[in-house]
Amino acid sequence: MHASYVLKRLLQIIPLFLAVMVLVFVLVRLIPGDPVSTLLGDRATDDIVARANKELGLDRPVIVQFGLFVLRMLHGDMGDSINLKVPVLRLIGERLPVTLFLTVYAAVLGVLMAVPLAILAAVRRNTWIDGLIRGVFQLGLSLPVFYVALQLLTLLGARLGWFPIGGYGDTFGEHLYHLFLPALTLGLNLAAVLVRTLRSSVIEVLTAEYVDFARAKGLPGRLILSRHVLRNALIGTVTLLGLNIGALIGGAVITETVFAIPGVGRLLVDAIFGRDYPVIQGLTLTFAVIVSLVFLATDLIHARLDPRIEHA
Amino acid sequence: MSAPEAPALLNVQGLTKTFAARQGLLSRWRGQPGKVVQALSDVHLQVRRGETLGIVGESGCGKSTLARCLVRLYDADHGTVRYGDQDVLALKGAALRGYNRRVQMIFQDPYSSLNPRMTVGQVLKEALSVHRMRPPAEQDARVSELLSLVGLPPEAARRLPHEFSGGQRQRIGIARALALEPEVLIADELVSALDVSVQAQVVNLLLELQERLDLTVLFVAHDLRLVRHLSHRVAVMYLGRVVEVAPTGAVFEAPLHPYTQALLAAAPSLDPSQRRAAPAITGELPSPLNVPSGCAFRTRCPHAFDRCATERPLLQDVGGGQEVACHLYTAPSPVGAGPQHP
Amino acid sequence: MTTTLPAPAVPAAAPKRRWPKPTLLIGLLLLLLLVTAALFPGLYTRISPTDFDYQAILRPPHAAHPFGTDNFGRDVLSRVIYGTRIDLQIALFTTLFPFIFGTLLGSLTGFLGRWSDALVGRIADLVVVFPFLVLVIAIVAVLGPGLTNMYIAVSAVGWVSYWRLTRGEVMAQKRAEYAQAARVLGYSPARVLLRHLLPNAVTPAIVYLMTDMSLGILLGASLGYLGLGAQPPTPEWGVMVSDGKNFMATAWWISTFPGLALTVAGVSFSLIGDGLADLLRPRQ
Amino acid sequence: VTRGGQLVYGRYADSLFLDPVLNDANLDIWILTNLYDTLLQPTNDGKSVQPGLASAYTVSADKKSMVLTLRPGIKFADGSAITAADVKWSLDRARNPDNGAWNGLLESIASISTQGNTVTLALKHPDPTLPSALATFNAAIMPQKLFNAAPGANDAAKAKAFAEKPVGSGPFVLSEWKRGSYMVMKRNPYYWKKGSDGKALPYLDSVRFEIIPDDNTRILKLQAGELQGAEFIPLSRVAELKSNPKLNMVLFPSTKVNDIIMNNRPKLNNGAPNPLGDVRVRQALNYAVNRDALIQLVTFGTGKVMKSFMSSATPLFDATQKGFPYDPAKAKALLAAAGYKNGVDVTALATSGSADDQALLTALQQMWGAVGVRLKIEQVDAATKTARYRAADFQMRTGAWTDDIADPSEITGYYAVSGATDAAHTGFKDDTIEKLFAQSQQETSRVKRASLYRQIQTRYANASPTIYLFETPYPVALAKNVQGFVQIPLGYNLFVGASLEK
Amino acid sequence: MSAPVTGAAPLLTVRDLDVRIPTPGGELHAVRGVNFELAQGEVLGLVGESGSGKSVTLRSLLRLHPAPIRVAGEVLYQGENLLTLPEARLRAVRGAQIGMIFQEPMTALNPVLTVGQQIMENLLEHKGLRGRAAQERAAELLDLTGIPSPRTRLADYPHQFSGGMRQRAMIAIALASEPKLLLADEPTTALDVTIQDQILRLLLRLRDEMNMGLILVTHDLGVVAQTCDRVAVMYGGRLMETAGVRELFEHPRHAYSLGLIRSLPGVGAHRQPLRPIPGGPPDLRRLPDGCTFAPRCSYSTAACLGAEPPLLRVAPQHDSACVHYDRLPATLEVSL
Ligand SMILES: Nc1ncnc2c1ncn2[C@@H]1O[C@H](COP(=O)(O)OP(=O)(O)OP(=O)(O)O)[C@@H](O)[C@H]1O
Ligand SMILES: Nc1ncnc2c1ncn2[C@@H]1O[C@H](COP(=O)(O)OP(=O)(O)OP(=O)(O)O)[C@@H](O)[C@H]1O
Ligand SMILES: [Mg+2]
Ligand SMILES: [Mg+2]
Repeated sequence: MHASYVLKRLLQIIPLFLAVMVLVFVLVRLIPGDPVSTLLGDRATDDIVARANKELGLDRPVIVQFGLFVLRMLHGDMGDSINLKVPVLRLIGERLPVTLFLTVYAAVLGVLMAVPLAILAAVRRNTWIDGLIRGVFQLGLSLPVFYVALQLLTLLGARLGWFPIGGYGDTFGEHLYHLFLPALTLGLNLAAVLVRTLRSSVIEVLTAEYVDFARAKGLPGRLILSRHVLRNALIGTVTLLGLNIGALIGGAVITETVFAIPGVGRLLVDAIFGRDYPVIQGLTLTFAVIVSLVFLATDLIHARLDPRIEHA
Repeated sequence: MSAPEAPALLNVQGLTKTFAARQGLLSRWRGQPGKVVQALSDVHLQVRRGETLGIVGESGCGKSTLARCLVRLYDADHGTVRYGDQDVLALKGAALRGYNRRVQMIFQDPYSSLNPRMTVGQVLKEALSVHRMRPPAEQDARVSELLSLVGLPPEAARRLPHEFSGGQRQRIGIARALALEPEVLIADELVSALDVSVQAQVVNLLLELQERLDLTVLFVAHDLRLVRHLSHRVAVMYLGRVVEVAPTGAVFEAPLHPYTQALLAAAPSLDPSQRRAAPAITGELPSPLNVPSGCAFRTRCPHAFDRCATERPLLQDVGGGQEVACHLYTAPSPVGAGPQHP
Repeated sequence: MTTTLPAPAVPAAAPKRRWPKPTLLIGLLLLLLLVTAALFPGLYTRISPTDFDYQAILRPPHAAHPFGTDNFGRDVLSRVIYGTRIDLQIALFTTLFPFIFGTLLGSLTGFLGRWSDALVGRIADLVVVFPFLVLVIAIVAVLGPGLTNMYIAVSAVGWVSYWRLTRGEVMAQKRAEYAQAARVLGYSPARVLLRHLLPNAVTPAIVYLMTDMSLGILLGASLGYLGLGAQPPTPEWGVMVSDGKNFMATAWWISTFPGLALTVAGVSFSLIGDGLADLLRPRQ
Repeated sequence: VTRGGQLVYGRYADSLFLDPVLNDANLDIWILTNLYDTLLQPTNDGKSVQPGLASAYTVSADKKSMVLTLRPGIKFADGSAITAADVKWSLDRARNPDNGAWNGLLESIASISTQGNTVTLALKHPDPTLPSALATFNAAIMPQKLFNAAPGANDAAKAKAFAEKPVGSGPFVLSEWKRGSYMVMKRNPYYWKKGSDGKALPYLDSVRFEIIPDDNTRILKLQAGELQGAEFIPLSRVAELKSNPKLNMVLFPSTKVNDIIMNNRPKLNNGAPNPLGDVRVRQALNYAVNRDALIQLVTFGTGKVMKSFMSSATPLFDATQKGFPYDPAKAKALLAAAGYKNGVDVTALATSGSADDQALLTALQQMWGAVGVRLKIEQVDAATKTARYRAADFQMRTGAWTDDIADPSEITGYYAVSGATDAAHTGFKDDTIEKLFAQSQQETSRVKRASLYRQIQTRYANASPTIYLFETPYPVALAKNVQGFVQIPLGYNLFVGASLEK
Repeated sequence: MSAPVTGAAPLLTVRDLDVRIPTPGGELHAVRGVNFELAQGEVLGLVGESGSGKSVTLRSLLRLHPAPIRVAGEVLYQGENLLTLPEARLRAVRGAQIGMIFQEPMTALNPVLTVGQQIMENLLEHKGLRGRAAQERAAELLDLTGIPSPRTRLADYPHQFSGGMRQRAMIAIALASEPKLLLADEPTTALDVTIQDQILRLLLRLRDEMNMGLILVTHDLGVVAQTCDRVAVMYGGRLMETAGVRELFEHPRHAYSLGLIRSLPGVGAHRQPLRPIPGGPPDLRRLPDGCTFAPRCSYSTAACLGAEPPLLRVAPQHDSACVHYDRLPATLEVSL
């Protein structure tokens, strides 16, 4: 892949960000309620609120605030959290890795579940195995995330004690262990989406002529599946996966709450409820960056998998 | 085998059509000039009233593009098309619809050329009512009439396209075009997708309709045998250019252009005792993104010489209504390498 | 007019009707059940879904309350049944507007192409770089919690999928010969688009609509979990599951039955979706 | 008592800003008391004070100065000595009107002087609340040198930096803090206090706070033994956890009251006439509440009927207050007298998604419905609710209060006195109450003060600016082996005497 | 034209091949009792209208049909019945002994693997070649099929090839294992006549060089005339006639073969009506009694309606399933 193509795509993200910034800035200020009185609570007197607003510069005209916001963003400064009193960048720096870890973990688990099962379902299509696989995932798709999360937590966590309940841990191994249930929850959801499409694309690929050609060449079945069927079936799945990363990050909002994971999802919900403007702005921008990068990566991987797509 | 001598009904002059090639983003980013597909390049052609003009050539040579430009599905880049005294390429709105009513197209693919969700009756009636061909009360009768015209029973009106075989669908497509009572039918690969036996049925229908309705037909195909059977005159295209136009007999019995000769030679003969050992022509069609300079055929031409690379041969009348675009037939004559007739 | 040609018989005198698969029938039956429950909840229960009964708090399922009672002594069965109305409404309203708007816009920009397509494409980019739930939460926060605002939020975001699907399909259908034929037949662009392209391009959107309906209900549940969805005492399944989570250990019935209802609705939509995909696919 | 070990405690949310003076929320306050010591301390029943860093204090005869004697040998958690200068600096900082929301508590101090290990507070006027104020979190003694050594250009920046790694003289010192995830406090080896067994406190080596917002998850984690304590157990699960033999479900008495705050102004913000401007309507609403039923429904039997606007755990609560017995007939009569024979419409703001609000208001809907009051519930999120409350753009709302200081003046100043908050934004103002309150603020005789507060409470009850509902405890579930942990009525979590027994 | 090696045991013998395909609308009897033999080095053309069962027949030879499709009969290759061979042994025949190429090179080549990879996987599987040796051999094979600069072309993906080159690449892949028999399902239908001409000639040359048997499925009688030694005409899942290619064109002994030839344009006079076979092919789910062609046949009599006429030897090297084989006229002179 050409570096300049990547560069170009990265440059394309910039105007998008400007739009995102304006949108978010306007959006958060449209939310009724203000950060200071929310933070100070019902009891604070008007003077105290006014003083705090002044300290935070929230008494200035909105357009000035926006100017300052953009100016600071250009210096890579997202401001300080109104509620937590620490730089937003630091907060994101601390919590984003957790969410990313969770998201990637969930994606990996989802794919690990979806791919073999989708292939199995496709190869054994219209048998009871197929029905079972599709039924189980259908179930996963029609139950709310927090419900599945709580059930997994109760069963695998509390009742059987196989996994810790919530938390994140300190080492990589601990992360893997602690985040297993939340990642499984999210992964199940993702897998449900993937299985559906992957199954039908495997079925489609299985009837493709090049698969017959491969069989006519006398290649062993496993090789045909892995080399010819899977690679082609995965092409569309990669795009779907990319599109679903956004959904995964969104799903993390709920999952992180249930599993007490200190990620950005929870941070965002708290920030919205607490009207913590800088955090909301910083996080949404970060999400926009991540999702854009994921889309870019998806395109690149897609192009890798599918030589028919040429970018350069 | 003589074509009816009649004035040109459709007169195509210098028609050129390019498509922007799907270009890599990177090269666009670098500001490299976009590549273009030369689908039609300076095409001159006359279609005479009442005749069947066959158009042949290898895949990608621009046959469909020409057909589509004529019915204004594509907007040509340059050139003129005159229909009687109308400037076809300048038509708009009602005038264009009026033109399309007179000049209809029938399509190749029996599967995708009919809206899968409309019954045959709806398809035909829609054409009738949009163009107010018949008052609503008479439309049903006209639908049956059209169906019987193409050899289908009236019940067919209630059916959906998928209930018909390929040949029958092509009949429906023809009926749809005929609903507008056109003068000119442009048939793009009308029977290519059909089996020979069914193909013959549709060809017979076309012959009969042409006779009965006094239609002018532009018959685009790559089956040489079929074109020979049907056409009064034949135009041979190569890489967006017309390289030879002549009465059918001349093209098949005394082809002048080396490409026409090669094409004819490559078509498999039905006589098992006439087998050639060597291929009629070697090499592949050059990419339309990169059409050779001068004569486009020179890269595969056994007779190519210097001038072919530098100068583009123009279509010239060599007598007997036969036109050819080849330096072999234009003065100054080269080293004497005359054309070889098969 | 007669013809000298041998008239070939029209094949298969009885048109081969493709019967809906049993799965579609099951899906429709389930939906029918849900719809009657939504329209005539009185058919299934006589108890009010919101009346408290301090005397019967947290009763396990028994004859008087087949699904038990919740922490306010409300009848869970009745709440599940009345919840049908809300949840079907959620399913419909979270998808209907995005569907209509997205499909129309998609067919229009897919048909017109060029700048209109590019413009809408940019807007869509802007919408999709936000994780869906995040954007919906933000919008609901702006507008205030509650179902109506949830519909508005979902509509503001959800149209993109339909736009994508329909746009792509229209662009593909545009190339089909029947669409070109329609143009050559001199039909107006509006007719080509609405009568020919749209009916053929809308199938994926309709199929997606079914999946989206269950996603809509789930979204409602997620927002309910965060306190932004249906507001109490409205009986809504997602919120009921969420409210019942505190009682999972002691009163499993509070969240299990609405959870089951969610599943039934989800399965029904999905079966119908698969069935429709099959049924609506034009036969060739 | 067993020494050592780590107690893991599940909190529903993380602290925000661990500065005694500049913090805003209970999330900070309830933890700060473990990190910082005050000169005096509230007793565990939250009703009086005991010596802290000051071993003794004396008030001058004219009641206009106070002398505190520092305990000898006291040290900050870094081992440096606590000096009188630190005390002066800390109290000056805490009473600076520019600093934070709590400086008003120390408003009566005119100046501070030090001599050796004594600190003298000169007062502007006699202040009966001062001992309690000195036992309140914001009067914590901070190390002046360390604070000034913190990075930052000005005090605000230094405060931010210092609050990240605070060093105080409380029983514990913060050793690790991963925001939103966990916080670890280690035992302060220099802590001065001895336990009942005469040994140095605290017993625990460390306390680890895990942040677990979801109630269920917190409980599951406790049940799985990953936590030894969890706060804010939903009241609906108290009974269940009480019957769990591995757990000790404790309901710590609290000063928390739950009420309905009414807009008492004759007109609403939008200009519409407000029936709640009529005292008879407000009283009627109070009489029409079946508090016992509410306690069953909303608090699952754990609550207690409110008899006054303040909780029964607040000092000087008047035990003779009758409150409002459930009397729908009387309510009807009052409404009729007020001209609402045919009923009246009222709207209440509820916090969206709050199960308690929903339970409460829907129950009230039914109860009031019986006397002809039609209650409409308007759901808004907490931030909006606060904003509209502050703008007096409401008719009714759910409310709750917890004392921060062991004195009735705080809640009274907020609820009953017009002052800065317009009597909890109700718009209620009673000149007599204003006068009585002003008097009470300078009356140092406990008996006389009690009488003043009795009058205030009675007058308040008659005017009924709010609807009293019920008091609720702090529900904390602990593992069986946890001993000595208390959450005092002010909410402070005290780990100083906690231990993990075998 | 090289004559089939006579006397030697046939390379391939197909006996009573029968294929049933379950479909939602009923079972489809796609191939019904097909018998033929193929000698080494022989080119057999399999012709017939669309849907007559040509592809199904060809696929059955290599047992390529997936599960619900039932195949019965015998496909004897070197004395072994491929239809009952264990999967592992079958794989050693597939690709190695018998190669296969398809109609649409765009869909038959895996779009995500380079042409080189697709040749080399065959070389590895059947020739055990890997690494440089495999590269060399792959380039040789591309060269053999007439692809210019084969070494660099190995790294190209199928979409980077033109239609004709793809078809050559596919042939190269099939030839990698030097099969004794090549099955070609309409290998040139998607191509232009000029390229078709080149490909057919390539196949004939390879047949000559490698003494390979070739079954060529096509519905273009011109291709048959130019390429095949013998022809089998298929209709409604059965063989209607098999004959030497000249025999067939000069003296078709089945009404269907005759009809096919006569419906071709160019047989009659310019712009005169052609002579189509009326109607369309039969529905393989509901076959008529007797000769399946009878409903469309202008020679049909009551004799055609009883039992289905078997394929019988009617002349030397000439079998027909037509009751009226001896009443059929010779075809007219075929021109062009
Ligand atoms: N819509 C289009 N966009 C881009 N390129 C096109 C388009 N239509 C045709 N072309 C290109 O123009 C050239 C001529 O195509 P055209 O379809 O006219 O050929 P043709 O002679 O009809 O071929 P065929 O026999 O395969 O139908 C080809 O190179 C083709 O790829
Ligand atoms: N997998 C399948 N499932 C259902 N029907 C099939 C399948 N494969 C083939 N058929 C049917 O079997 C019959 C014979 O098909 P086959 O592909 O062998 O025809 P063909 O002679 O190769 O035709 P063509 O010239 O169109 O390739 C047809 O009616 C076809 O529809
Ligand atoms: Mg074409
Ligand atoms: Mg076939």
